[in-house]
Amino acid sequence: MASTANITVRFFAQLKDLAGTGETQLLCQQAMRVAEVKEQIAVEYPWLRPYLKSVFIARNGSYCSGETEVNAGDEIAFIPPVSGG
Amino acid sequence: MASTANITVRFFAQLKDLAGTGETQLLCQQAMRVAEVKEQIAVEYPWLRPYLKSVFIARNGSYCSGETEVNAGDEIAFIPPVSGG
Amino acid sequence: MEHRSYQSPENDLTIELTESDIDHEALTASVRDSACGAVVLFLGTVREFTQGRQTDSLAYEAYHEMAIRELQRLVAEARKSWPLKRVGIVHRLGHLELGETAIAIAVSSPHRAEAFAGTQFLMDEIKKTVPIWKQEHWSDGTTEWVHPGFPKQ
Amino acid sequence: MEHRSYQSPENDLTIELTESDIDHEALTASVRDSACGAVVLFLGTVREFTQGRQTDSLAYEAYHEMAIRELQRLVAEARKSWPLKRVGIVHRLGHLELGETAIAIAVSSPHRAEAFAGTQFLMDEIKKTVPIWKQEHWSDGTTEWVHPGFPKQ
Repeated sequence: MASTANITVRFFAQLKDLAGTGETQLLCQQAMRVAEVKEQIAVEYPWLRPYLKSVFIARNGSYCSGETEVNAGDEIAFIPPVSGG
Repeated sequence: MASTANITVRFFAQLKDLAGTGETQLLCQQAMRVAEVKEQIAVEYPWLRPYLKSVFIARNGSYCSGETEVNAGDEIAFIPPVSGG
Repeated sequence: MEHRSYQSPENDLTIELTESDIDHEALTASVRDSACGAVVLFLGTVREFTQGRQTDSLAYEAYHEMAIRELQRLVAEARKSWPLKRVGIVHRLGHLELGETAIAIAVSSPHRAEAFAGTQFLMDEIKKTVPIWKQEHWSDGTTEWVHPGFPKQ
Repeated sequence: MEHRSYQSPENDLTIELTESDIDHEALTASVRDSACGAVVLFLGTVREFTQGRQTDSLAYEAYHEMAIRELQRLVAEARKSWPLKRVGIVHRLGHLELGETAIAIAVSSPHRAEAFAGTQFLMDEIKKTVPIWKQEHWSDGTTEWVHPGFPKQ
């Protein structure tokens, strides 16, 4: 079950360029929340920290709050300010 | 000069149907105003009278007031409430 | 005396009255401009039901030369409020079936709010002042000119 | 996992993300309906100048599966306010030249005020919440992702 004990984190646009990757894996901890995922990413990619306060988070394709619980297998997307249209 | 001493009056849509014609001629009188053209038409076509208070008048293709002076050769159009678009 | 179309010398306004199908694709293409971020196209289409009554078809009639002049005036008025880059207006005349396009207005502008506002203004004003009239051909076989405010026949 | 297009079972909503030219004529045709008197088409096009800086071209990137889901949500929200009969939304991705269409939204509604309001709402909300990003390729050779509110690089 080790392979599903991960969560996938996705980066887009400038965030992807800054992170140097569009996707990374985190080990899912028990009763983990979105805010903790964000903090782990800030620790792992400290140069992203100034940007992260302007980033929304989506869990499995829907916007969510920092309090949202994260489960193994979830996809957590870091959504920088959008500019479509 | 008799042929240019006339003004042309035009009717549209339901007004044309009611008048039985799209166009008629009036003899242009000295210092004639649009309101007098309207009144002459009401005398000549008395069954149009109930409609004429909802009709705008255009002189040579531009909306005008009852006070506008009419000259020989002018085209006076009776514009019933519009419904284009 | 009849002018069924108008094109401005600056090539930023075309107006057309036509008895043929409206080619709104060509109209849209004609207003595109790389100075603009927004194009709005409005189509007025023949609706089947109006306040519960069923329409079979429509007929439109215009005072052509004045309609074109009045449309020019409305566009000039709109441009006092919004920076409309290019404007195209086509009104269909004659007989129209259900679903067909009675009017098409295309507008381009640098920003979208202006394109929306300008198009909506033009459409609202056209319905008030441009000498074009619609005749309903109801499904019950009767016909009726639409003259808001006229005494009922 | 990637869904690049969506069509509602009721056939009243189509959403598409595409790297090809947007066929807004087909999109407009797809929303026409004889129950409707109004069609509004909005095109967002690549503008040459933004606050004095010159654009050479653009690139768009999306979080595809979420963008489509978010667009569905926005259309459902719009329908709470306006009776939008059919809605079609296409967003272009990848590389775009000046003047090309980045987004097309087509809406039909019985009456025009609702079609205008609904289209404008959708466009305004898309710019706020749908996970699609634009990268400017400026004429000076630099590139820049557009993220309103991000720290300047």
